[in-house]
Amino acid sequence: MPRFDPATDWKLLLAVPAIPLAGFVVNLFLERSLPRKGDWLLTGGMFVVMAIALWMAAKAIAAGFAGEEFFHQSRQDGFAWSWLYQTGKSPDSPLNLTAGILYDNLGAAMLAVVGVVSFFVHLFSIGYMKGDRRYHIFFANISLFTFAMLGLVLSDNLLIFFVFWELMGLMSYLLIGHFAHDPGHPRNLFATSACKKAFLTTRVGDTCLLVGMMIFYWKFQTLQFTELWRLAQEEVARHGGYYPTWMTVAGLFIFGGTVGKSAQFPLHIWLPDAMEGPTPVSAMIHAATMVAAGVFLLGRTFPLMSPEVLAVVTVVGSFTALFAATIGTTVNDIKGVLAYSTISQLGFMVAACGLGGVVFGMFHMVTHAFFKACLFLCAGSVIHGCHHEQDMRRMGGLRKFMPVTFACMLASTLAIAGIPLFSGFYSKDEIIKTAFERSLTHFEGASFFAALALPAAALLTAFYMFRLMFMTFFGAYRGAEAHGHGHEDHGHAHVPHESPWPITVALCGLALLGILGGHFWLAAPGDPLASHTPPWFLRMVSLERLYGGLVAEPHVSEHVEHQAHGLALSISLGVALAGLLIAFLLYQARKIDPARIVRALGGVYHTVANKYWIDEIVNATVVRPTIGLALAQKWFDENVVDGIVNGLGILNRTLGFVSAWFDLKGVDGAVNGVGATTQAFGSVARLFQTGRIQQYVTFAVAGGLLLAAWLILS
Amino acid sequence: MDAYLDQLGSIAPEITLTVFSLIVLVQDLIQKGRNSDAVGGVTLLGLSIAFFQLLSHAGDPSRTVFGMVVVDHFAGFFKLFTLAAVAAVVFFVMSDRRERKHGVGEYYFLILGAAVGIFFMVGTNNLLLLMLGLELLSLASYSLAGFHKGSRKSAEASMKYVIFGGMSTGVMLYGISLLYGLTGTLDLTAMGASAGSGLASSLAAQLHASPVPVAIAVVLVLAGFAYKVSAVPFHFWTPDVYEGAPTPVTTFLAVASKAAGFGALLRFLGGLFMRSGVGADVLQYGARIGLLVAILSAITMTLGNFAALRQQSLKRMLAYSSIAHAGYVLLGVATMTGAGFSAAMYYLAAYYLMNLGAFGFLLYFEGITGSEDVDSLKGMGWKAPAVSVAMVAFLISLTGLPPTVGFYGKYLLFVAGWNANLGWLVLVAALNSVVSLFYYLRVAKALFLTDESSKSAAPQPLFVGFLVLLGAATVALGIYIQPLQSWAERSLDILART
Amino acid sequence: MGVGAYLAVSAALFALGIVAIVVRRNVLYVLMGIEMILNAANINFVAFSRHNGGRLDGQMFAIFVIILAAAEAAVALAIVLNVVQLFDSVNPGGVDQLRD
Amino acid sequence: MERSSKVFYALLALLALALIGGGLGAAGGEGLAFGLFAFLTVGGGLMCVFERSVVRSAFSLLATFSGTAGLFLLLGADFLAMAQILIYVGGILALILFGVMLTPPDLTERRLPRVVTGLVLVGGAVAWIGFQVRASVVWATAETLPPLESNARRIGVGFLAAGQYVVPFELAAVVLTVALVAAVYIARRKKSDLEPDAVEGDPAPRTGEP
Amino acid sequence: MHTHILTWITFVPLIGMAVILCLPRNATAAIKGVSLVATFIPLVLATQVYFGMFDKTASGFQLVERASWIAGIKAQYFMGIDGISLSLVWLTTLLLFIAVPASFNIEKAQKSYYALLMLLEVGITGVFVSLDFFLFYVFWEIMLLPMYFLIGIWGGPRREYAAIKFFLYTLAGSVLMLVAVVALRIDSGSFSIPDLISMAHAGRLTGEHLPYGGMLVGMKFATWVFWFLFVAFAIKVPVVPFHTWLPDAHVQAPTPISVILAGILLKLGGYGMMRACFPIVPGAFHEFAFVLGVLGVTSIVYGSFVALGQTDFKRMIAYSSVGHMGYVLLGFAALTEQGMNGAALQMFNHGTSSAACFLVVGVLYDRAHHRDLNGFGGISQVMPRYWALSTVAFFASIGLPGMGGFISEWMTLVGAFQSGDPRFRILVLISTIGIVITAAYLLWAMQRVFLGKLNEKYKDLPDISFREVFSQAPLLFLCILLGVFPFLLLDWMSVSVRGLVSMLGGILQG
Repeated sequence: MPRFDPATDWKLLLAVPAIPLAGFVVNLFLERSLPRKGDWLLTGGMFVVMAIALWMAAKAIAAGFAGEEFFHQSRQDGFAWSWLYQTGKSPDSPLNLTAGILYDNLGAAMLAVVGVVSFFVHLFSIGYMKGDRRYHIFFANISLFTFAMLGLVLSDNLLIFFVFWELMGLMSYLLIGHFAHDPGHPRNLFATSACKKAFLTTRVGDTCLLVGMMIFYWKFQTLQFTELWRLAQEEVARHGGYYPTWMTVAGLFIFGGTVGKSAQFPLHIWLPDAMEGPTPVSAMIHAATMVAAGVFLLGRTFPLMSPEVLAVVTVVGSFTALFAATIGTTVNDIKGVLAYSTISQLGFMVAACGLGGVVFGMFHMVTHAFFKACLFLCAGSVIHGCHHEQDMRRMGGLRKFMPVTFACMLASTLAIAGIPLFSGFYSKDEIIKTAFERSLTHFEGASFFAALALPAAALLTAFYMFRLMFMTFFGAYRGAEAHGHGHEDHGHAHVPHESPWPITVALCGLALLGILGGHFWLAAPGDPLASHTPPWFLRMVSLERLYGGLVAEPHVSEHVEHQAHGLALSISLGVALAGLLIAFLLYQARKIDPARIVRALGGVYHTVANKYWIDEIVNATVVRPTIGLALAQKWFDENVVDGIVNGLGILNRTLGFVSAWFDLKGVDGAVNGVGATTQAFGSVARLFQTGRIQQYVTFAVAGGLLLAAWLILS
Repeated sequence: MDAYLDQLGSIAPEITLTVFSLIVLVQDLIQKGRNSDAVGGVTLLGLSIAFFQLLSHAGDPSRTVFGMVVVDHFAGFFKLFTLAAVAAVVFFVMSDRRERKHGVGEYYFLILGAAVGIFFMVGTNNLLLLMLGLELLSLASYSLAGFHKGSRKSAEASMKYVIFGGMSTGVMLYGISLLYGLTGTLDLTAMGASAGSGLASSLAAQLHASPVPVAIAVVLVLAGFAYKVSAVPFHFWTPDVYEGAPTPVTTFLAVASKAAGFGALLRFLGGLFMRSGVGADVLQYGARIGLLVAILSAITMTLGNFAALRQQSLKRMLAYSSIAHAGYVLLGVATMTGAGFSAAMYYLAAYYLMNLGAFGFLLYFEGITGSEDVDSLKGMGWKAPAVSVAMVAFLISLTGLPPTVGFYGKYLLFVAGWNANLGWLVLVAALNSVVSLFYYLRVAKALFLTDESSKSAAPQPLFVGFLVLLGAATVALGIYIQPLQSWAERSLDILART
Repeated sequence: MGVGAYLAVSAALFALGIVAIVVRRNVLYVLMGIEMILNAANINFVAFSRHNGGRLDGQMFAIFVIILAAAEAAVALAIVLNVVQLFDSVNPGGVDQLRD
Repeated sequence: MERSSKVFYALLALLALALIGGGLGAAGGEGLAFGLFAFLTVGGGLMCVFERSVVRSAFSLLATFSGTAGLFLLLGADFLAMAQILIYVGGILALILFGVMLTPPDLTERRLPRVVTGLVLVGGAVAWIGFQVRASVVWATAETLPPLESNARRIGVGFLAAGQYVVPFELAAVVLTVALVAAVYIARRKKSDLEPDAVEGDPAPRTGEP
Repeated sequence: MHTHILTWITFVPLIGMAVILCLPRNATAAIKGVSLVATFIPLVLATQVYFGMFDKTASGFQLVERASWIAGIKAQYFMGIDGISLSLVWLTTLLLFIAVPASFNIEKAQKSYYALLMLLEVGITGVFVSLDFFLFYVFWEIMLLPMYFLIGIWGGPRREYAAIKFFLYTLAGSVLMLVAVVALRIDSGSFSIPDLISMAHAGRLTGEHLPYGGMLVGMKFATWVFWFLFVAFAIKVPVVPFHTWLPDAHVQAPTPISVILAGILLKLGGYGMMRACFPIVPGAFHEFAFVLGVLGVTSIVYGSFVALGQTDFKRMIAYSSVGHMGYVLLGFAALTEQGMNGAALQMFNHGTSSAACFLVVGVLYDRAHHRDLNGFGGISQVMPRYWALSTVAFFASIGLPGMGGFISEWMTLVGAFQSGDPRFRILVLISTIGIVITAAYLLWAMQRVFLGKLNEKYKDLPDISFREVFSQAPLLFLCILLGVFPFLLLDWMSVSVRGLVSMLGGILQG
């Protein structure tokens, strides 16, 4: 297998983000002169990116399988770019900021995932976005997004990481709002506020991340990942193996970034709304890549996290996993289900990181990217096929109309539900195993919570996913009557149809990865459950290799590991099948009427169906008070500050005069009281300037006397 | 006899002015008021002759002629500016057609007479001559203020002026009499000097015993000066008289008369308290009087500015503005230092320029709009851009913004004030100039910030050219500052021992 | 008599002059008051002139003051008569067209 | 005679007694003369301020001016006393009387409270200042008084010789010329002067005080 | 070096003004042409200075010109630039050059307009290059009058009120400055800012040559001099609570003037502090650094909140300036090399981004003739190119990484975080509220104006014209360029900033 060659590979890696960036620029400025508005150019570019990423990943995998170290920093043997200063300050100066590429096992895997998913999404979009009035903008934007994500993966430095992180936020904003520019589109109005909500909510998390970065920079005078890890270990060592408090604080702030970007409770509210964007966007940004960046951040900063932070991470992650899954069971919007599913799955990853199983979290991130992207694309295909219908209650029986989509969707559903042989099983199983392991070795509440919440979430996952499958693809088609009178004039065929080839090719590609992405069981048929050989990802990435040997694998006794493994295997299998079964009973076999359960649950159901009223709570506690505060301050500024500043000394009155002259009729309410003020102030001079000469003389004599008296008496 | 002629030569400008005043009077009588331009021309001729006579003696060392008349740089400074101002006023009268129906002979006669008064007022150390000069100026001014006989405003102005002026000069005379009693002399330079005249007492001796009598005498004399420069509390006549008097006369009062009052005031205080050679007690008491002046200065500028804020009439506003400016100049006076005095003189020079311009502007627009109201200027800036731009230069100079001559004057005043422990007064003055911005800007606002007016401006190229020239000078002297400043400093020779 | 006695008289006359200017509502009183003030000053000049060695300057000053008084009276009266004619009133308080 | 007048003249008589008596007691004959002239001066002024009729007030000034002239005489300024009588009594007072005759009389304008208040306030202030001054003043007086002699000649020489009074003398001439021309200009009436100024457009006359 | 390039940069527009005044009133094409040339020459010269004549590795002032001016008070014609002023001079020349084409749609009294614009450039550039305090003050005031007329004549309906308010506030500040200048001159005997700084550094600027040892109304010399100078500059910045002139002036001013106002005039305040306030009274600056920090954070948070409450598009942008300039003050107050660099950078970046935002507003106002945020909707559908440019401008203002604003905000915040005073860390935490709120109001505005249902009234609006793009594009290009290559500014200013920080006794890093 090829080995990493600094001479050429750094250039290749630079080309990876550069290609989509170039594509963006070209498409933005040359859209009119390009045939087909340049979609082929960008998709072709993405194919090259995918090829490079896979080629590079192959080197990493090979190294991993060979048990070799694979950890490359461009500033050591390639290039480093002084960002802030190029003369006068050395690249190593703490003031300066040097950008480089960090390419390790995790980065390689992530790069490959992003490259693959991006390519397929591009491909999918060619079919899906056909006829959109801002077609070229869409492609330009999604290209730029890809650039940002790739850059983020490659950055060796927290600040550069943050730059791409925010850039993704911008692209997310623009892409969610894609339909906001299209008045004809039914989701136009939703999109306008959804994009804003997404950006602002993640912005809160980003700001936390910024603060966390500042604290680390303040203490360590660097933001380079490797340096941070090393210094953090030294700092901990200096404190006798304990993490100082400031690191806990800083770690929590950093985790804030993850909460925002990866849609963890309570900042998850933006993600369901983000589904207003075009489906390829949901697939790529809000399922496979961008939201995973939060987890990736945890992966990059894991050595900085104190146990206290990790406990918080665990609780937040597992709670989010369970919480989002419950909502997922009640949603009827096909993309909504997937959105809550994404939140839930992200909770799994976050919880894994909190539990110390960073590697498993990352693994789940990879597999999730494949199957969730596929699910979304399938959903997109369904929506496309059903003429932009998203409500599952108006679908059904699509299996017959769209067989390819159905197959792909089924494969991905099995993957997410954690059915063995499908990719999701391997990663989710590891996470649950970690939870048990940690519960057994550390007697702490966070781990116990995770150990209870995660399997429950897995159960619900299987349930709602199969609910989706049953409602969409099985039974009879329920969309005809709605279409019958609602969209008479559309002129479309009212029967759902299979999507064109770019869509189906993309679906198939991703579905394949959804099946095989976890473990190459076809290559190792003897060990389909990966009991003996760990899946490829775990052979490539391990805790030691991830942080250059700085973080050791937690020691778990053989016995405990075995116990946990067994427990996890059985439980995850059990819950997956249980979920499937319940869904089958409810929605396919119709043995139980869902309505009865709803009635039985009463208020609980309503709470869940209304997303626990989180949006309403946030609206009431954050949004309204903020706007109220803003209005109050506006009032304060216009009436009080202006007043106080003017009132300092004489300005108020004089300004009053001026305004009075200028607004002769007192048109402006702000200066209405001015007439009176003018009178009051002017009367002093007026009092004396009576026009009567004898009074003048009197005043003058009196004034003169006062002066004389002052001179005599003082 | 040569010596006598020589002495006469020293007061040649005064003689010239007197002679020409009679000439124009007679000329007008002969011409029966039919050729007013010729009369004006002769007046200007007299003024220019006097001007060159002054210049020809400009470098001479200071000397006293006829026992009382002092010919020094200080006097020369004020005389030159007075001539320039008077010439401008005559020019204004000639440019204003409305003035022609009144007797121009008397007009120019009185103006020249007033100029003679100013010349003696600033050119003497003797209180008798000072008083005579001041009265000559006053009498001419009273009647000039009432020159529009048929106009009630003009008559009222002159009545107020004569009553206030009569009382003030009376009070001042009484003060002079007390000073005479305290020092036994009418010569300022001798008053402060230590007892060398064989008299039993002197200012120093009196101050040693008690300052109260000196205080009374000085306050009474200051009342007269305060009236002349319209400082609080002797300013009351100013707005009414300025408003009622014919505009060229107002110009004369605001510019020449007021500056002359300051010239005399500087000479009085400088000669009495600050001349080199006066005793320590006298110097110290001078500082005390300086504090009194400082208080007056603060009140004067504040009152002037605030009252000006409320005026609708540009003329009255400029009147209050001139009160405020008196306050600024008083700041320099209050320092009781050479630097302060020369700053005051510089500021007066600036004041000549910008107020001549501002009043000329007023006159120009009175001729067009027939009104003195600021509102009547609305949109005129677009009609008469050159004059209006010049006016803006005057206004920013009056406000005290660079790069104009007024700014530098204020700067010098501030520095002098600081050095003389008057930091608070500097602060008051600084804030006052902010207040003044309001009403000055109102004019600029009316001119330019409204749409073009429908009134049309009669072409008066000479007048316009004159105002533009003044405006250019206001700015140019604000950038090329050194000559005027050096001149003001050089002219401050009243403090030296003779 | 000492100089103080003359001074007392002049001070009293000065005060009366001020009072005459201020309290009476007839413009002629104002003129009379001014004359009183000038007279008061003159008494001082002459008294001091005698008591500080018979110098001439005080008396000379007094003569000039008398001349000034005459000149001022003439001008003032002309102005006052003009005003009285235009305003039909001797009350200076009624002449208040010019004011703030 | 109204009551206030009675009181006033009684007080005036008291003042006369005090001044003349006091002068007599203090310095004999000279004191008597001083007291008399002082009374004439001050009493005339008081009467001028008090009298209701402007004619009487003007005539009471006659006393003041004459009293002053008397004081000048006592101070050895005989020329000045003469000039005082000539110019003040003969010139200025006559001028004022002309003024009185040319203006409408207004007997109601005198307000006694105002007069009394003015007298008390101004008199009080002047008296207070006088006492302040008196306590500490050091007048520039010579040890001995020069003999009383006529100095008209000295004054004349002072005026006319090429001494320091030449310029003031000439200047006084200018002052008088200016005053004359000004007074004549303002007092002289041409028909056109009385037409209201077209430019200013004065409003209707406002007379009297409210 | 004996070159008069700074004089040329400063006074070429004055020549332009003279030429314009000589042209007839109706020769508008010629007037515009002359204006373009007269603003383009300084830009070329400034660029030449930037990339050719200026030695970025040298400390101290460069391209110094020195001549006696008023011998009587030892005021000099003393000009020179260092890294701090260089970038601002360049920005000035650029924005004025941009302002000319942006003004082409002004119809009223064009001759006067362009003449005043030229005069304005003279004043602003003069302030940035003056090293003599007297000269500095003169230029400072020269700038006022053209600004007054430019707002007052060509502004919106309440232009007169806004113009006088602007003039008044600035003048109120500048008279305080004048008083301080007078006192400094008396105490030091010099107007030269470098001399004053070195004297202050040597501890010889104590007010001992002043009466009462320099005390004024009960305050120590250094204290009141500091506050007088600070307030003079703070009004210009503007720092809350001296900011209320800003929204009025901005709202009423015509678009190009808003651009200059936000782009450069506000920088005069910050520049003044760096050049002529802090180094002259370093002791007092140390003493009150925390107060300054609090003011800065107040400006950030308060400005953002008030902006959030606005319904007037332009007023919102105006308040955003208050918030953004708060970072500058915070960066100063922290007294760290990084913070100071960040503040200096922020001045430039705010100059480009806010200028671009005002151009954005102007484009819309020219078409719709109102600025009510709630009165639009869906504009991006009819004006897609305009929307694209606006988005860049808005996100530059939000401080999106990759744009200049991010670097400077990051540097100021992180610089403040590392201040020797631990209280600054709290301040930084509070100021992060501003980051979120800034995004909130800009995005909300974006939503209301550009997204959603198209307001039928505006369905025929023409898209942004070439002339408008020509004005905006350089600014947006700079926003991005400096976000990617911040060293294009930082390299030039770092030596000077380092010198300043070390003189102030701040924390040097690296």
